[in-house]
Amino acid sequence: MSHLIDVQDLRVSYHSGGRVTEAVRGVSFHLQPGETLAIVGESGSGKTTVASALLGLLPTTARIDGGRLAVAGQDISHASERSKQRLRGRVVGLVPQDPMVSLNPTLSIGKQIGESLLLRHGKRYPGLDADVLELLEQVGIDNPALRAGQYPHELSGGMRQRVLIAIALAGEPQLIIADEPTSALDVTVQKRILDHLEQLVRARGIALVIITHDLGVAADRADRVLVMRQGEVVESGIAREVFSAPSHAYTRDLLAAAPAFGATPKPVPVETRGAAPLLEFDAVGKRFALPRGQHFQALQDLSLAVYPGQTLAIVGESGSGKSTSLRIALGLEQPSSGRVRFAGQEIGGLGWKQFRPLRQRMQLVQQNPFAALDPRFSVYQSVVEPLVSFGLLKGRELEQAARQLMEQVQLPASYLDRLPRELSGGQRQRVAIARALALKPDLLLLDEPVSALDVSVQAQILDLLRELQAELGVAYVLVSHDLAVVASLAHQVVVLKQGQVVEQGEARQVLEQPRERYTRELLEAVPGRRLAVA
Amino acid sequence: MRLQRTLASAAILLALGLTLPGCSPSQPDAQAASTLKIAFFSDNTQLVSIDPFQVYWIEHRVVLRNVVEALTDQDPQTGQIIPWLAERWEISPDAREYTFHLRKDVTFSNGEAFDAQAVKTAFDSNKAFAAELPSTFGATYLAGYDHAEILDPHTIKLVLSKPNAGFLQATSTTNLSILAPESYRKSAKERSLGAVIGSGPFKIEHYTPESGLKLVRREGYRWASANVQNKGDAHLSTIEVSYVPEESVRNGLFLQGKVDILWPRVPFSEVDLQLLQRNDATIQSRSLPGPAWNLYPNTRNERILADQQVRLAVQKAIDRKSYASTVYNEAFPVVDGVYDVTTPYFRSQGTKLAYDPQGAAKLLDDAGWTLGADNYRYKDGKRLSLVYNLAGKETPGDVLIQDQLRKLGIELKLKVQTTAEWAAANAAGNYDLTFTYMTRADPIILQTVLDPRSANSSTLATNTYAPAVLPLAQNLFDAGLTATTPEQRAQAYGQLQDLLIDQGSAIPVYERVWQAATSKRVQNFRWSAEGFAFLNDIEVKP
Amino acid sequence: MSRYLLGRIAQAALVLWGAYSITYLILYLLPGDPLSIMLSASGMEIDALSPEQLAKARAFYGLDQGLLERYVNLLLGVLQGDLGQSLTLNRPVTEILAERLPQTLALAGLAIVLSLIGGVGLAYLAAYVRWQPLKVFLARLPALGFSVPVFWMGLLLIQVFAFGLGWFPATGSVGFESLVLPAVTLAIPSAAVYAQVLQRGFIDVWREPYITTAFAKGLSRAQVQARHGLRNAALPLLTLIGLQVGNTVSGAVLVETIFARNGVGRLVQEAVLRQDIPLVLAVVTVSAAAFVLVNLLVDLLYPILDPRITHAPKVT
Amino acid sequence: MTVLQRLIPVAGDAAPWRPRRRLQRLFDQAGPLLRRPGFVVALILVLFTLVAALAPWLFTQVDPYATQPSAKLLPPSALHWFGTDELGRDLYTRVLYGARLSVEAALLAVGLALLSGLGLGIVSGFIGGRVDAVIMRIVDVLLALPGLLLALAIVTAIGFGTIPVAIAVGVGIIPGFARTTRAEVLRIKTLPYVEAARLGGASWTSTLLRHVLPNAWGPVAVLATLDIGAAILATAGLSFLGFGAEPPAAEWGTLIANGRHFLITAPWVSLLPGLFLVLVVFSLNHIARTFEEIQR
Repeated sequence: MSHLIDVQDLRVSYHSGGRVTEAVRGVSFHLQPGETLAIVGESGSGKTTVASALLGLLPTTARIDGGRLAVAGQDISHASERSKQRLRGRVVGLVPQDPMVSLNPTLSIGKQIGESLLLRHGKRYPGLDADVLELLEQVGIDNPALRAGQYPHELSGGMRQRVLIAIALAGEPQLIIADEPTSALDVTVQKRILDHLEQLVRARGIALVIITHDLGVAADRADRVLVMRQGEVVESGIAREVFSAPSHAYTRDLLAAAPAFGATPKPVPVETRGAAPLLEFDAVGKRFALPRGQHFQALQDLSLAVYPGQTLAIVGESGSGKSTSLRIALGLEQPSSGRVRFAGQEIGGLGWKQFRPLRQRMQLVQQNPFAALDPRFSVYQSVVEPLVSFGLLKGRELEQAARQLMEQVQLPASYLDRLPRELSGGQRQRVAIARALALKPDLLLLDEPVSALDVSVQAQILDLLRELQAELGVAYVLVSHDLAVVASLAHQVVVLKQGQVVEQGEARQVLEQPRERYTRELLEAVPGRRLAVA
Repeated sequence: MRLQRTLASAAILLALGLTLPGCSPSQPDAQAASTLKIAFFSDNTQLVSIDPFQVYWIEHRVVLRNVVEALTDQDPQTGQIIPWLAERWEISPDAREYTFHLRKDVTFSNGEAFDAQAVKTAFDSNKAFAAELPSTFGATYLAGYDHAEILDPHTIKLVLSKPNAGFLQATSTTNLSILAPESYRKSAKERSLGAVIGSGPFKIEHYTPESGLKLVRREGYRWASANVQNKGDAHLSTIEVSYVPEESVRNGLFLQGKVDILWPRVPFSEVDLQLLQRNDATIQSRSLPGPAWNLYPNTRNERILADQQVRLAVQKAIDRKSYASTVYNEAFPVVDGVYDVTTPYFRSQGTKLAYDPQGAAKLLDDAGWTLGADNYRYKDGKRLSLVYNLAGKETPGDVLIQDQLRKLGIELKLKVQTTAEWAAANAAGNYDLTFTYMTRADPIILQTVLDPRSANSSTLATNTYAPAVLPLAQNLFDAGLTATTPEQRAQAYGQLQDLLIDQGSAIPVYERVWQAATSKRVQNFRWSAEGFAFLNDIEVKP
Repeated sequence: MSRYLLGRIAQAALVLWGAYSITYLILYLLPGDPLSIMLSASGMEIDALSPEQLAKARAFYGLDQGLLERYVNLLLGVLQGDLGQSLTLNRPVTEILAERLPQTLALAGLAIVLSLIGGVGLAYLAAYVRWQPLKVFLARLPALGFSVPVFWMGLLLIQVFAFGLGWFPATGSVGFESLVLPAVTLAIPSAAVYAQVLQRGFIDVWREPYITTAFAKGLSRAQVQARHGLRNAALPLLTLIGLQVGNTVSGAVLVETIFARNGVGRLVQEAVLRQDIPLVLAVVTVSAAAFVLVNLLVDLLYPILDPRITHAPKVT
Repeated sequence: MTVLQRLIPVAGDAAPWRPRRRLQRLFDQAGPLLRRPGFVVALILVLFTLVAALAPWLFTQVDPYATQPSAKLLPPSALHWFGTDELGRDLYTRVLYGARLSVEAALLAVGLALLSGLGLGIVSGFIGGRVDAVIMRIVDVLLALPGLLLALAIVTAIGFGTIPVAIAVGVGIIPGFARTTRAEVLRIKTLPYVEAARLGGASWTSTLLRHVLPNAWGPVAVLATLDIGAAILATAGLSFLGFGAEPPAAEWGTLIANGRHFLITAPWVSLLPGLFLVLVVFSLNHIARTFEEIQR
């Protein structure tokens, strides 16, 4: 048997509280040594369950109901813990999803890598220290001798992910499972790390299974892809073939929804000539005081203007100052320098009370729809809250307004009665948008509005936002790290890097003919480019 | 190397195994045989002191009885005063001058001689201390003492400024014991913590408050009083006293044989008694001289108990027989008077203390207290409710009385207080019923409780009597105090006891019997007149 | 670092002073005149004395000062290391404490050690065991541990281990053996708290992704638990140990009464009843100082156990 | 095509929307709980105790205070389920009547601590800054004072009896509530939905009342449930030291404490009330932990 992995008709279900959920329903695939396979799917597709099963690390509530799951020729579907343990590390390695929480915070990273080496080479392995340094160097960490003694919290996310790769490599496995390996990282970092991982794996002839929701990642990196949906494989094959000629409707839908592939809808152009800007930043800067008289310059010299009915996007990676600028616009932070005007009115030094009337015209849609709604409030309570706070409507009128808002965000009125936990992520974001629209604002500030959502849901929300703009003539300030999202919504783009403006201008011009190197880097880092370009 | 070590340890074990049986029967047992272990209940935490003059805590007086000695002793059977450190004495006809002829062979444990000067030092030091702290307990024994005259090295005359018929008995108590002059050179605080040097058969080795104390035998002791059978050195070499507040732990220690004498303040309950007897313990009992455990009413300020009929109804409503058998045991004596039976001049009150619910109900009905719907009695819309102040946690006995009174429609409110609050309430008269007791083998002790002129709490003493009765009682106290013949004393105290019961001014509840359980090892446990033990008579068998 | 330390010590001193003052205030509000207690202690009551005699007695006990005057004097004394004179025991408080404190320290010390061993051991076992009935049983055991009144547990232990089996002495203050039962009694509630918190810690840590990372390395369950689970799960425990100091003192009051041990706990209980203000103040100050000190130590120890926490500004 | 025209037709949308009742929501939440046998048993015991505390005469016809010397220290039997005490009173009845005082004291203590702790925690967490620093130092001081000593001092200061004991115990558990509330307020204060409410024009007060408090309530309620058990134990400890209810009424601690003298000769006098107390406290713990597990 030359298959490194051979999965036949695998069925896994979760049992908790008397309920049974079938997570994987008859999945079959195989993997050759040295091959790269991408398992693609949205949340709930069962892709993570498959990865856990391959590692023999299914949670105690999971049960393998049937099928065969062979790793390196050994069926581990009903194997003992001991035999599964022997496979882990030395046959199958793992690069986990979120590097921020996947390293033990109380052990130095050198020790954590060393642990894998000791498992591989035995307790008295003499080359331990040298190997740790070598691995750190190989995964691209500067100054390995210093880093080995540091703790995870002293490292950036990208570096932590590299350490995790080093840990996986230390066991010299035949297969590495990378579970959404870079979704928590900035795009440029994401690209560099994936490139690095790919190169390391290739050089050692290690097979790679990438678990991802991102079609772009799959398209760029995999030899073969497996598209999963609700526990079943809908399509599989050579990556290039699947993406160029998807046979299943779901794959087609996914491709259509993914902004990186082809037909991204473009924003409706808006005539702004002669109009007065709604929101205006004039050389705005923000300094935060640090202990011991030090300062941190979060934002420097930002000037921008948002016109009614238009979308301005602020793009940047973490630490770029894009959130700070949003908070300044909302009056949650005071600018250290420069002026901020809303509808001609200076809002820089306004107190909470003075700002309050303006809030009717300016609302925020937050990043994480899962935390943006009070878990105890019904949808109705959440949606009408601003109306109640401002005392605008009462009784039946309030109820009618709620129905209308639900219509606007395309949710059935019966959902008004639901609690947030009874809604999906996309539905929650619609509720959050409805709440923001309740006061009929002129300007909506969108803070990464779709980053927490699945690809197909992202597309729907973006559609909704575009339609609302056309319908209501509301202006948007969109803050995002995702250039594809920006491209589908923005008229104007500001690119920020470490608090400084890198590039600024018409969206078409900035995204299609970037003048600055950083902007180009950002664009290239968007997954799926390789395939799209090719 | 390793083997060597193993061999070595095996050898040590072997050696231990061989030597242990060889030495154990002789040495440790001989040591144990002359050590007596006593477990009392808790130490006095209010007044930390074993200075004989200050001590009222009877557990301390038990110990002191065997460390320090007095001029005279008292016969436990007859109550007669008999010679001890004084061979004989004369009392002047006006009972103001007491001339004591001292033994000449007595020394204190520090080597100092016992002589007239030592006695004078003792009495004068005590007088000085009483002047400084008039509240101290010994002051009542010393009442009336003016000065001492040394007639010769072994004859001393103690002169009183006013009559004190109890003075001779006072000279037999631990409180007026004669300490070595060295003790009086030390401060009262030092004496309180153990600097007590006496002429007794034992010496205090150390005293740790709330933990325990240790006595060791004094060699060359030759001057025991007639009460003691053993005229020479004590049989025991060591006595270890520990204070164990938890009853079940104390009992357990005794049952396990870790303690030879189990000596709690409160008599044994029936179940404990049976348990102890099943385990071959001997129960030693003696009524403590002094007032019985009485309740004292507050008859003033138009309180409910101002009505003599109500007081007498309470007197009849208490089932003393049932109290004795329920709270303690079937064999427990039923209280029969104001004093416990061991007090000289005790007079039985016979049927006056009998349980008579019908009589009580009739008295209450006649007094206008009628039963209400809730089975309590009411008069003019006011409930027959009596406040009974307790110093510390209630006992089962208190609750039993509460229920007995409830059956007659009298509500008894048990008010648990700290000793401080209790004392304050007594002084302020904020009570209907309260209690107090003192131990001394002379009826004069009642003056420290019920004679407003010399009582610890004059308010309590005054409140006990209806206004008209107070002078009568004081006359009787005076008659008892100034009496020069036993007959006069008997008459005065007899009348006083009758008066207190007939007036309902003292409501006896139970006889204050002191019980100790002694293990099979302990031989010849005997009580002194005041309810203490002659520890130099005790022997322990292996 | 030193600046942090100074601030932290100042804060500790402030807390100590607060504890002292609150206690003084409460004690001063106690009903009844301390004099009448002391007089009644020696068999005499206050109404039996003439005013001159009263004044004399008041001066004898040093009670002729006002509320504030006495407070200031006591506080000044404390600052000079003099805790004053016990009103009823006739001795300097420092002397009494020197005599009683070792007893309680030994008891509390052993109890803390036992409770840690017991609590951590139980939680560790509960986290390791996978047979569900046993796991559930072990998980519920701590709740039982602090559902039982301390004094009752003490009496039961005495009945079983002292009187029934005869393994340990029931009372006494001599030797290590007499320390075992009281320390176990005192340790049980704390151990239960530790076990429960640690169990919760294990449950939380067990869900952490780094545990998956550790498993994926090929470590066995026991290795994962020992190397990656325990330390992270035990971090909340450290704070708790500091907080348990107060409970241990409270427990000592009961335990020392039951086991007839001569420690500070019993001393202070009786001192409260006697209104021996200097003595109570001293004991409260000492136990508050212990509390503050232990918590200070915990704070300083934290960075060693958890590298994420640092009191020094980061040097980058 | 306007947004309005693009309405997704959903079955049942035509039916007028009516808000679900709170009660119904409660039932929806309680459903899974009632399937746990341990929880149900614990709940029944606690409810039984509560009812007994309100109306003990429902479960027993005997007078709890009537002494009967002839029937003293009888072992448990069909007539006397828990046996009788040293004065012949029925212990089962006394335990039920004792529930009244114990539960009252515990609820009072926890209520007091809850109110003041909640107040302190909210003020501290919400206002922050100096106020926070001062309040937290006060809480530290309360923490530094050993609970039982504090309670002893308070009880001697304000007198014996159920209510003073409850106050004393309550003061001792204030710090826990203050700290928990503060931590929760601080956590929830920064959550996006609170920010959203503020940006939606809500005042701090209404944000506090509508968002922060209801969401902070969970852990505090768990703590309260746990502390009812702790308060019962603390009261028992004080009764053991002699600071209990006014006799002849006896709360559980007094029953256990009084019965301890008969541990060798009549163990049930102490053991059965003790067992009952342990079971109630254990049940409260179990309920609290179950709630906690659901909240996660």
